Amino acid sequence: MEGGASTPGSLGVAWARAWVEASADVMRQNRMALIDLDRAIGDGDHGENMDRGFTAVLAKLQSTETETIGDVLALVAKTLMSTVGGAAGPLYGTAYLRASKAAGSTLDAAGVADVLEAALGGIVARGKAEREDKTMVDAWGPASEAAREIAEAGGSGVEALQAAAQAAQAGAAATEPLTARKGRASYLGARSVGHRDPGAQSTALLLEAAAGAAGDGGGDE
Amino acid sequence: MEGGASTPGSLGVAWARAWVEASADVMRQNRMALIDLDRAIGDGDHGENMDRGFTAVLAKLQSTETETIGDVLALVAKTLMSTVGGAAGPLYGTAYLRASKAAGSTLDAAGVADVLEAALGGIVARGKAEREDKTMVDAWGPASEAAREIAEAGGSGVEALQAAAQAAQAGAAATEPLTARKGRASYLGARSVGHRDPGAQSTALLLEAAAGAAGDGGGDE
Amino acid sequence: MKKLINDPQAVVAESVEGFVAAHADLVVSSGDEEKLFVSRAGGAMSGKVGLVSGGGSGHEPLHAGFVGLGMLDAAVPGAVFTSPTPDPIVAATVAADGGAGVLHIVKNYTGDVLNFETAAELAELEDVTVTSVIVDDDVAVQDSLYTAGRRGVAGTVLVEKIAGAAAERGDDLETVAAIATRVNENVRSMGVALTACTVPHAGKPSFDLAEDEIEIGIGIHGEPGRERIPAASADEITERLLTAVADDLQVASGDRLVLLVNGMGGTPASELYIVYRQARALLEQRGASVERSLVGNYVTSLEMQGASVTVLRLDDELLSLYDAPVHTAALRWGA
Amino acid sequence: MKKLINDPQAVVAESVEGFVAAHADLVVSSGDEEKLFVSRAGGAMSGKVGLVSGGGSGHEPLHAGFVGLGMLDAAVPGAVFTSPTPDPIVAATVAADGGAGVLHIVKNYTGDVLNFETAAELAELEDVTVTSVIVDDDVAVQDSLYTAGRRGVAGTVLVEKIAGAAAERGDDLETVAAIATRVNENVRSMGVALTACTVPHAGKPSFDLAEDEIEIGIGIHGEPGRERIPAASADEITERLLTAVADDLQVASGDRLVLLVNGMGGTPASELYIVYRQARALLEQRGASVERSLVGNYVTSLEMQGASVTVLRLDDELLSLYDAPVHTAALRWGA
Ligand SMILES: Nc1ncnc2c1ncn2[C@@H]1O[C@H](COP(=O)(O)OP(=O)(O)O)[C@@H](O)[C@H]1O
Ligand SMILES: Nc1ncnc2c1ncn2[C@@H]1O[C@H](COP(=O)(O)OP(=O)(O)O)[C@@H](O)[C@H]1O
Ligand SMILES: [Mg+2]
Ligand SMILES: [Mg+2]
Ligand SMILES: [Mg+2]
Ligand SMILES: [Mg+2]
Repeated sequence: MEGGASTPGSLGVAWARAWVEASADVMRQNRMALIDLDRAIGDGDHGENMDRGFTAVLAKLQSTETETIGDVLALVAKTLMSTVGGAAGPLYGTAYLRASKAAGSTLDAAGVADVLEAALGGIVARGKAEREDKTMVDAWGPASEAAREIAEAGGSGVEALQAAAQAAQAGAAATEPLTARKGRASYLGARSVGHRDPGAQSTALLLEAAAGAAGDGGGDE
Repeated sequence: MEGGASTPGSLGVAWARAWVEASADVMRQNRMALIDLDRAIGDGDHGENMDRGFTAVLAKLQSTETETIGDVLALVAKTLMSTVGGAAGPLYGTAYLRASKAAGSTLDAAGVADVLEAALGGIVARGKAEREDKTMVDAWGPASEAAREIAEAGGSGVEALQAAAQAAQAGAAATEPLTARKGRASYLGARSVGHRDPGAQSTALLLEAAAGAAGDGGGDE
Repeated sequence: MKKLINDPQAVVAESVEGFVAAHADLVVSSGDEEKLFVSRAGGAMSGKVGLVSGGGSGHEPLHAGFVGLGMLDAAVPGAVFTSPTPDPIVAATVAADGGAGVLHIVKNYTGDVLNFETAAELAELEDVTVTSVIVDDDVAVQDSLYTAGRRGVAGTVLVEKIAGAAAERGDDLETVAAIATRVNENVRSMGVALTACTVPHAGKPSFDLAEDEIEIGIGIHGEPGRERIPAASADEITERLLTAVADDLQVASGDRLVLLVNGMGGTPASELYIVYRQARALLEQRGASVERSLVGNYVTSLEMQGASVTVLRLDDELLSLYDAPVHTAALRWGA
Repeated sequence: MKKLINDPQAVVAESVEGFVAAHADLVVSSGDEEKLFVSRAGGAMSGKVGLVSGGGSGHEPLHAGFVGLGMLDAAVPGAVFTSPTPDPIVAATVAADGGAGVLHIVKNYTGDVLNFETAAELAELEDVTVTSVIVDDDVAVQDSLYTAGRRGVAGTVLVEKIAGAAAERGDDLETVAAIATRVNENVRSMGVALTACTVPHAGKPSFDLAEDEIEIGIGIHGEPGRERIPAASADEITERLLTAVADDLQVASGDRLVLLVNGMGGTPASELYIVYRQARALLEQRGASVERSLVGNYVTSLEMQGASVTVLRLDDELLSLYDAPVHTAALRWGA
């Protein structure tokens, strides 16, 4: 394990790096699935955009030393911002940027909740979407709430991530019946009903990767 | 029966008019079939061109008095020339023009042969095609020969037409194995093999209409 | 999917390379794949307001085809149907600045707006004054709390042409921005698709349309439209588009107009003229007069078959700016 | 078949109506459906050789889009993909005659040749001197006893442009014809189709291509090509076309060229530029220099996806005539 001090049982910089690697993996694997979601109610590029972004992030990460979770997330933020484009680029870019600022050197459950809330705050600041507008906010919102609940119940950081991932997945699924009110899908009006929002889905996949990276021993125990 | 004197058993102006009516009919009915033949080895307009032409001929004919077979065929020639376009317009136009000049007031078998030979001569003069170049010449050629044989054997005008129609039909069918050397199909080279030439097919249909018009009492008996 | 491309990922770079080679008298490329933009040969003109636009690729000739005298100073092509990131926009903005500031002409899509917004902030850090005008001419989308607002579509060309003429005659940034805004306020568009298009990296059509269906109110990204209706005649479809456009713009008797019939990329010119014929007749029925016309592929969606109808209401100044010389790869007159 | 048309039989008439309405500053229509042609607004110019071309419709902007200053005086549109009959050609020829005679620019198809031939004879009866030049630039067809000869395809635009400039500067009929012939002798083309097109009256695609097949050596009438091959990359396809063209033209080091990459109607501009990029590179590899370029839809086959590559070898005079002012709906510079 390199860089950043860590306490056993906590989420430190190694986890953050593992998360990025898992993210790149999952974006590559879900590239076409995300394209298909976006074809249905958008312009069919979301999977391509995210894959391009995380491929670049991974390359950057491999040639960069990072001391803290914040370093890793800042690198993600900057790279997504300059490689993804579209709506997702600035939104995810801002999310990771705010998250990087909120992240301590290791994350307990409250730390996870803080990071997720910061990310959510960044997305809302840029995109002005509310819950149930059928956007990625519908995944980040429930995820950060679920993490906060674990923290309040005294759970661990890993548990917080797992709960967040589950909530994001449920949130993404729950976008299906919604009518889009933000982003490209809003042009479709009622015709957006019955389709899952691609950004909410990519969020769910990324948080699943976060939990997985912790469970796979990416967590610094 | 109107115009032009006629002897029983002969082909006169009434037959010529009936032929035109039958031609318009048969071109309408075979419009799509001729388009499909032309789609395969040409540009898919032959049926449209012939239908447009004979629709115009029919309209002209209905408002025009004609004294002789020559009058009728000259009207066909002029109208096809000015409404068909493409390769078929000038070729059929010249064919009917030469035919109109060759036609006496009534046609016996020799007269039929003269008319068909004149038509063929017009086509060859304009288009420079030889037999087996896979063009309408491959229908007009055998047709005029067949008519000449009937004449030489002492058959009637109607018999000459029937033989011509059959020979044209056989000639059209015989274009299928040929490699085109004139017209649009020649661009395909060997790929034109296996397809029937649309102009040969329309020729066969027109001569069948000629025989039919004679058989249907269009003949002035 | 059959396309005249090599690597789907290389489409934009290779196409821009061909474009600048073919039009070397007009444009240069930044050459930098990470910060790809096309700008006027000869560089920024001292004292002239710079005009920069951009957005996802796949809409050619928009935007690079409109770089040149009397129109854009730089264009930033993103990936196909994907807004460019801030970095190349910043680079283009700096390159286009002749000291009089830069106008960003941004089509109203979340991605374009956000990326240009960030780029503008970053460019200000490099001492370039930036003003942005958002183009949102598509009446197929209701501008309400329940949408991301109207999209920017073919009307963008008219904004770029007229604002470009204002910049070329020496107007200052505020004035050029005000004129661009005035064009945007007076222009409306709506489109129809007969077929979808296929984004190279997706490899599949952006939507599926039956042989007897068309999409009304499509955008320019192969996104489905608001409504799917049975195929209809050109006159019926045109009436539908034109009526929506003219009603929204409140075209009145005596109005002087530009009529732009835009092909989506795969539409024969003959069909565009059939649409034009009917659109013009309907405008004249309203007592308006069509003073200028454009018919052709200006803002496309790859190989999509379909068209859009755009109407711009003119005043004397807008007309004279429209008529001012322009010399770009895709629009040229008077120069 | 989905098209932006009304009645398939009315496509040409309605489209021409829209075209002349949109470009009333440049062209007028004869208005006569039986003798439909488009000619320069203002009529024949006294003392100038008149240029008339025409052919089946569906190739727009060819030919009507090239009527105007420095190019054609009149264009005769036949039905879709069907040569016009002699009557409108005669009428156009008479209208285009300014007393110095008329040049017929005829693409080498049996129908075009025969109908223009008859028209020329009839026009002579009306005291118009007519000379004809046959364009046959398509190297996909072998010019032999076993074919109707090479077809006239996109090279026609260059013949019309350069002969038009010669007529405009006052050359006499013989000289203009000689220049047109010189262009024809120095221009070669070859095309590829990724998809077929659908003639309105046929309602079905002109041929069927599988998802992984392309047609090499197509003409411009939706006719099948000489060869069907598996889909390939743009660079490979371009190399195939360019090599056939450049070999036939015997392009040599030091040659100065015009490179025209022509879209067949349904091809995105971005793809044409990818083809251009490779075609230009291959010509430069041969040591030739591309002096002028055209990339776009000039001679189309309705909505066909595909492209053709045309190379013209220049001499000083041809280059200066190419550069001379032209102002038509589809080609404009210097005026
Ligand atoms: N205003 C917004 N707020 C939050 N998320 C948004 C907003 N607009 C779009 N999104 C998200 O972005 C996703 C689309 O991203 P992407 O396809 O990469 O960009 P684009 O829409 O520009 O093609 C949507 O699925 C949605 O989740
Ligand atoms: N040189 C020629 N001589 C005789 N017939 C010809 C010649 N060229 C073409 N044809 C005939 O014309 C037919 C095609 O007519 P049509 O499709 O109407 O015209 P186009 O080829 O101009 O589209 C061919 O099937 C052939 O029979
Ligand atoms: Mg998208
Ligand atoms: Mg044909
Ligand atoms: Mg996008
Ligand atoms: Mg034809």
